Amino acid sequence: MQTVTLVPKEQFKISVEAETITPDNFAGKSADEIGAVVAYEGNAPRPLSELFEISVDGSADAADDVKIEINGNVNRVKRIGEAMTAGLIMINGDVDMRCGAKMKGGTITIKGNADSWVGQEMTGGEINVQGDASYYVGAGYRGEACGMRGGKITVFGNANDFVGEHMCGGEIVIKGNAGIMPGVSNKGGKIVIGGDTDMPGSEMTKGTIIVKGKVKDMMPVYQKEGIESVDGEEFTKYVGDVVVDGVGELFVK
Amino acid sequence: MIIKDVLCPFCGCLCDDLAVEVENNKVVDVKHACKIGASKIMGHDRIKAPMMRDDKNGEFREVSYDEAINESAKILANSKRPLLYGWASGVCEMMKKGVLLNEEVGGIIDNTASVCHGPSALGVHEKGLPTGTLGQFANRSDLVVFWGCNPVQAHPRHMSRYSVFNKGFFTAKGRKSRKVVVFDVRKTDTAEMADEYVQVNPGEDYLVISALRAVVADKADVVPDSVGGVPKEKLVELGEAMKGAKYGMVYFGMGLTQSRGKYKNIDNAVSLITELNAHGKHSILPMRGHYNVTGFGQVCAWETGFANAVDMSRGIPYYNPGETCSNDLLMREEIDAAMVIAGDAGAHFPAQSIARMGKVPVIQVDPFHNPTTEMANIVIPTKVSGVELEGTAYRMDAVSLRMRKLVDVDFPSDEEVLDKIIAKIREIKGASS
Amino acid sequence: MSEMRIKNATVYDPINGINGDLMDIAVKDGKIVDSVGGSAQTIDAGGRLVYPGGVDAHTHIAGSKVNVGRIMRPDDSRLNNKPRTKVTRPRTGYTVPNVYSMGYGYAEMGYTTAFEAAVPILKARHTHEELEEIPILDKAGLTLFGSNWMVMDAIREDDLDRLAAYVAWGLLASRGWGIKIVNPGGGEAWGFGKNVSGLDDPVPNFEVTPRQIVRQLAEANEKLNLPHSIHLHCNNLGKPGNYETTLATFDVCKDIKSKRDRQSLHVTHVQFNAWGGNHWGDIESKSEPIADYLNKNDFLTIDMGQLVFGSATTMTADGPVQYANARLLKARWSNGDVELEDSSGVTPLEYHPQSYIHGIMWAIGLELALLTKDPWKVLMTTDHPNGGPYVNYPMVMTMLMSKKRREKEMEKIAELTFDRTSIAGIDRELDWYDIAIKTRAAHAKVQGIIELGKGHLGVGADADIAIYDIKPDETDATVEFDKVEAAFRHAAYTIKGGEIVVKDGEITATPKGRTYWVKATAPADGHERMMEDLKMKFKKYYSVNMANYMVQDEYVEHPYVFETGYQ
Amino acid sequence: MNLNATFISGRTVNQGCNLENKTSKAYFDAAAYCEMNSGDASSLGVEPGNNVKVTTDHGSVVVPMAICDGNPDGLVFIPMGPWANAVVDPDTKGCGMPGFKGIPAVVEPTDEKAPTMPELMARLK
Repeated sequence: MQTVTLVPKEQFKISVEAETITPDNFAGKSADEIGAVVAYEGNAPRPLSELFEISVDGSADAADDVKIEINGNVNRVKRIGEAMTAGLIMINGDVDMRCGAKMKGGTITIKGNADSWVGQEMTGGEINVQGDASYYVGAGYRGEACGMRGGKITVFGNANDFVGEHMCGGEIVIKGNAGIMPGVSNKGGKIVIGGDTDMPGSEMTKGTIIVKGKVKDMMPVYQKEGIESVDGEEFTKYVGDVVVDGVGELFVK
Repeated sequence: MIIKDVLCPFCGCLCDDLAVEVENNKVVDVKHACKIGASKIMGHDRIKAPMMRDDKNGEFREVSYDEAINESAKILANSKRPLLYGWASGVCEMMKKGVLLNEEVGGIIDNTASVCHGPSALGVHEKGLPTGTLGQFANRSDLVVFWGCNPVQAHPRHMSRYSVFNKGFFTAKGRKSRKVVVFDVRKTDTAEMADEYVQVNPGEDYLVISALRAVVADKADVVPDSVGGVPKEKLVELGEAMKGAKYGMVYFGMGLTQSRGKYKNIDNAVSLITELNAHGKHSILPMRGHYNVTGFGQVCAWETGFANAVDMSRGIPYYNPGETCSNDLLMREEIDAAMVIAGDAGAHFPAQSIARMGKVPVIQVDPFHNPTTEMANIVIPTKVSGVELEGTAYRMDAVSLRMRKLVDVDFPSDEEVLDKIIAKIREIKGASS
Repeated sequence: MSEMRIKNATVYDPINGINGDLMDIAVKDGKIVDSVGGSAQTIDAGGRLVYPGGVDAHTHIAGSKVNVGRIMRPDDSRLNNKPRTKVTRPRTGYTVPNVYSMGYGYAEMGYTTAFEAAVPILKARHTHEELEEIPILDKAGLTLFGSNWMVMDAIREDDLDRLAAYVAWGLLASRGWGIKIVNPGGGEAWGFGKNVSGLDDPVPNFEVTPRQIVRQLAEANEKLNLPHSIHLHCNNLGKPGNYETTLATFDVCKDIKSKRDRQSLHVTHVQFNAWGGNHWGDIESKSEPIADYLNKNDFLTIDMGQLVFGSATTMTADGPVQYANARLLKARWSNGDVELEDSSGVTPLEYHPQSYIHGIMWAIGLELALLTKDPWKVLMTTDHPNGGPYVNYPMVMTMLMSKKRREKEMEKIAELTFDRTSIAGIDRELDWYDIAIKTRAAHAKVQGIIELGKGHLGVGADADIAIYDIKPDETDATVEFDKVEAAFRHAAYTIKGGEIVVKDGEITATPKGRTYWVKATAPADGHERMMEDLKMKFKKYYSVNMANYMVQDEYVEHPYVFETGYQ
Repeated sequence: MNLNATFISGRTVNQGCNLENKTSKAYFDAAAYCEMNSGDASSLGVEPGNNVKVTTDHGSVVVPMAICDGNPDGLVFIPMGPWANAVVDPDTKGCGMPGFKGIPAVVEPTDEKAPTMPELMARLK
C-alpha cells in the first residue's frame, strides 16, 4: 500500500489543472518523483512540489494499491483523478471541476463540495461527494452522445442543474435536491433523487429516474402508467419522453 | 458626396442599403437606416487619446500609443490567466489577430455571445441548426414566429427587410402573405403587430416547446390542460398551424437564451423545427445582436475549432461554457488581467462580475468612453469599424459582407493595435526565454 | 535564386510517362528545371519513392458548411489536437479540422493542392476567407449552379448565351474555378421541403428538369471553354436503386464535346450513387454497370467517395438527403438554404463495419476504382469528410494496392456485405504508377491544371514534390501495406513551390498557397440579357444589394487568374 | 407596500441608440428605468418618473418607474445596462450565461436618488 499525501501550500486562486493527480500516475513514485509531476496554474507549468507538500508512505506496484489523500481545499484544482483506473483518492475538502472525468475504476471520496462536471464521461469506479455537487454531475462533454456510461456517483448533499445529462449507463444518487432537468437526453442508467427537482427526464429515451421529493414542473410529454412500488416505496410511474418515442421510466411521488 | 450601398455597423441585420452623405470627411446624413443605425453612423463623442492610470479610482493621464501598447503587452505577457473579451464590434480581420494574441498569451478569448447567443451555440452542439439565409425566408415564409425576441426594439428593420412586411417571390403580398405569431412573457411592440400573441410564463418556454413537439408528433393526448400558462387547445391549434405551414420560420432571442433552461430552450426549439420539416419546410434563426457577433463565432471556429470561450492556457484550444466563459471566470475570481476590446463588459455583465474585474488590471481598446472605461487602467482608442474602417462582417444568418469606410481618421485600427501588442509580447517573452 | 536538387529519386510522374525511373530532379525558383548548379541544396532521396505533390480534386475544406460542422461538433474539435509549435498554429479536429490542421494534414501526406467542391456564390466570401487561412496548399473552389434561379430561368427560356454569361459572372462573383452541380434542381425543391425524384422530374415553380440543367450547364461549360468540365453530384444520392439515375445522367452528356484534352463530365463521389435495391433492406452494389459504362466510354471521369469506417461529418449542398440521413440516424442536423442559389445540410455520423449498409458502401468505392480498367477515369477521394476524413487517404491507397489489406478490413465487416458486393472476388492490385495517377496526375488532368504546372514534374511545372520514406523496388506493397501506409501518412519531404514544408512528417514551413479562379468572357448579348435579369433579381429577391455581393479582391490575396472564354 | 415581481432585462431602441454614448444623459434616460403595468404601479402608489427600488438576491438599484401595459401583473423590466446589472443573477448555471431574466424581485417606492452610470461603476471598484 502506497499512501500519497498532498497538502496544498496555499489557497489557489487561478485554477490549477492537475489531471496528473491519479493513482495510476503516482504508483511506485517517490515523493520527489511525484513532486516533479507537472500541473498547470493557468498557463504556467508548475511542478506539484511547488503547489503541494508531498509525502509518501509505503510503496505500490500498481494503481489499485495507491491511496492519494489530499488534505485541504482544492476547490481551484481541476481534473483530479481524470481517467484513473484503480486506487483511491480521498479529498478532505472541496474540489474543482471535472473531478474524476473519464474515470474507469477506483474510488474518489470528496469530503466537501464538488464543482461542476464531477464524474464527466466516467465509465467505471465510484465517486462519493459528501457535500454538494454543482452542475452536470455525471454528464458529457459538449456535443458528445454519452455522458456517464458506468460506475456510480453518490452526492450526499444537493446537486445543481443537468444531473446525468446524456447519461448512457451507471448510477447517480443525489440524496438532497437536484436542479432542473436531471437526466435530460439520457439513454440509460439510473438516477435517484432523494429531494426535489424540476423537469426531470426530458428527451429520455431509456433509463430510470426516481424522484422521492417534489417535482414542481413535470414535463408535459410523459404517459402516466399508474402506481408502482420501488424498493418498498410507492410512486406514480410515467413513461417517456413520448416525443422521442422514449421508453424511459420516471417515478414520481 | 453620397456613398451608396453602405453597410450598417449596428445590429445583426447588417442592412447593406444605406446611403450616407459625407461632406469634408464628416458624415452629415444617413438615409434608409433605422434610428439606431443612423445614430451609430452619425457618431458620438469619443476618446481622444490613449490614457492610463495606476489606480482605478484615480484620474487618467493621456499617454502615447506606444506607451499604452507597451504597458498592455507587459500586463498580458506576465499574466497567468488573462481574459480577452469583446470582439463583436470589430471586423473579422481584427478577430483573427485576437485569436493569435490569445495563443501568444495563453489566455481565454471570449466574445459578447457569452451574454447573448452563447447558449444558442450550446443548443447547436446538441441538435444542429436548420436554417438558411434571410432572403430565403423573405421569399418563402408564410408563418413567422418570433420567440422571446422583439425586433421592433432590437432589430428595427428586420421585419420590413426580411421577415414580415417585405415582398418576395412566393410572398408577393408582403405582410398579407404571412401569419405572424409572437411568444413572449410580455406583450411587446412586436407582439402588438402580430396576428397572434402567446403569453408564456417566465421561465416556462421549455415546457411549452416540449408540448408543441408532442402535438406535432400526434401525441397531444399526454399534454396536460395548460402548459407554461398556455391552454392545451391553444397549443394544439398552434402546433397544427405550424404543421400546415409551407415555410415556417422561427426567430428567437434572449427570451430563450437568458431564461430558465437557457441553451436547453434552443436545443428543444431546434428539435421542434427538425420534426416540423417532416411536414413542410421550417427554419430557425437566432436574432444576433452586434453587427459582427456572428463573425467572431465564424472566425474563432475556423481558427480554433470552437466558436467562442476558447482557453489556450495549455497550448491547445479548450472550450467549455460554464468553465471558460467570461462570467464563469470572473465569478470564480480566477483571472489576473483582462483586455476588453470592441465590446463593453462594464455595461453588460452582472455587477458582481464587474466588481471582480475591478480587482485586476484592465486594458480597454474601444473608440468610446463607457462603463468599461470606468474600470480600466489603460484605454486605447481605435477606429470605428464600418464607418472609419473597412473589413468583413457576418450578418445574423452567417452571410459575410464587406463593410465600407466612410471617412478617414487618424486613429489606429483595432488590428493595428493588436499587431503591435503581439509584437511587443513576443519581444518580452523572447527576452525572458 | 533558390536552387534545389533531389538526387536518386525513384520517380513516378504519369503525366510525363515516367514510371519508376531513378533520376534527379532540379528545382529553381519554385519550378522544375532541367538542371541546377553545383551549389544547389541537395536532398538525397536514396532511391525512395518520389511523386508530384498530391492533388485533391474534390474535398470540403473551407466555407460555411465546414464551419457549421465545426460549430456543431465540439466533440470533433477535441480530437487530434496538437499544441502550437514555433512553426505551426494549434491544431484541432478530425472530420472538421481547423484551417491550420487542414493545410498541415494535407501537406504531411505529400499533398499540395486541393479543390473545395461546393461554393455557393452568396457565401463565397466566407469560403475564400478560410481558403486564405489554410496554409501551404494551392486551392480553388467549384461554384454551385445546379439549383440557381438565374440558371433555371435562362434554361427555361432556352437562352444558352445568357446562361453562359451567368456562369462567367458567377465564377467571377465567387472567384470560382468551375461549375458544380449538386442534385440538379433538388436544392430549389428543398426550399419548400421537397426534392426532385430524377432527371425528368420538373423543378417546382421553375418548370425545368434536372436533365435540362445538366445538359445546358455542360453546354455552357464548353461554350466558355472552361478548364474543368461540369462537376456533378447526381440526383437521388444516398437512395437505394439510384444507380439507374446515375447511368441515365451519364448519357445526358455523352455527346458533349470539349475543345480541351479532358472529360466533358465529371461525376463525383459515385460510391454514394451506385446503389441497387429498392430500400435499405435489399441495398446492393451496382458498381459493375457503372464501371462497365466507364470502360466503354471516354467522355467522363468519376471519383470514388470512398467510405472509411469511423466518424464522419457529412456535408453537402444536397439538402434533402441530409435531412433524410439525420432523421434515419437521429443525428444532429444543420440545414443551410441559400436564397436563389442552393441548399445544404450537415450531419455527423459514424460508419460501422458491422452495418452491412456501410459495408456495402465501403465495398462500392473500391469496386469502382478496381473494376474500371483505366486508372485515369476514377480518382481516389473520400469526399472528405463525407465518406471519411482525408487523413485516411494513405489507408485507402493501400487498399487499392493490396488484396491482403482489403481482406484484413473485410474481417471486421458484416457478412451480408459480401453477398451484395463483388469486392471479395476482385484480385486487382494497383501499382505505384497507378497510385500516382489516382492521387495526383488524374486529379490535375480532370481539373484542367496540368498546363498550370500541377500534378506532374515536367520542366516548368511547380516544384511540388513528395518524397516518401519507401523504396518501391524493395517494397512489396501487396504485403507490406502497413509500411506503405505509414510512409504515405508522413512524407519524408513535402516540397511546395520549391520550399521544404514537411520534413520527416513534421511541418517545417507554412507558406501561403495560391487560389486559382477562372475569368471567362461570355457572349456579349447574352451578357446584356443576363445583367438585366440579374439586376431585377437583386432588386426583388436577394437580401443583399448587388454592389455588395461579389467577392472583392481583398479576399483572394494570392490569386492565380485563369483566363478563358467564348470564342 | 411592496410588489413581489419577476424581473427581466432586454434591449430597446433608445438603449441601442446610445450604446456608444453611455456617459450621456440620453443613455441614463434610455437605460435607467423600471417598467411595470399600470395596475402594479398604482398598487405601489407610484407615478411615472417616481423612483422605485428594485431588489433581488443579487443586489438592488434605484431607478425611475415607467408604465408598460404590455407587462403582465408582476413582471418588471429594466433595459439591459448597468442599472439592470445591479440586480441580475451572476450565476452562469454551468453554461456561461448569467441570469438576465426571470429573477424574483421586490419593488418598492423610494425617495432615494437613481445613481448615474459612473456612480454605479464606482461602487464596483
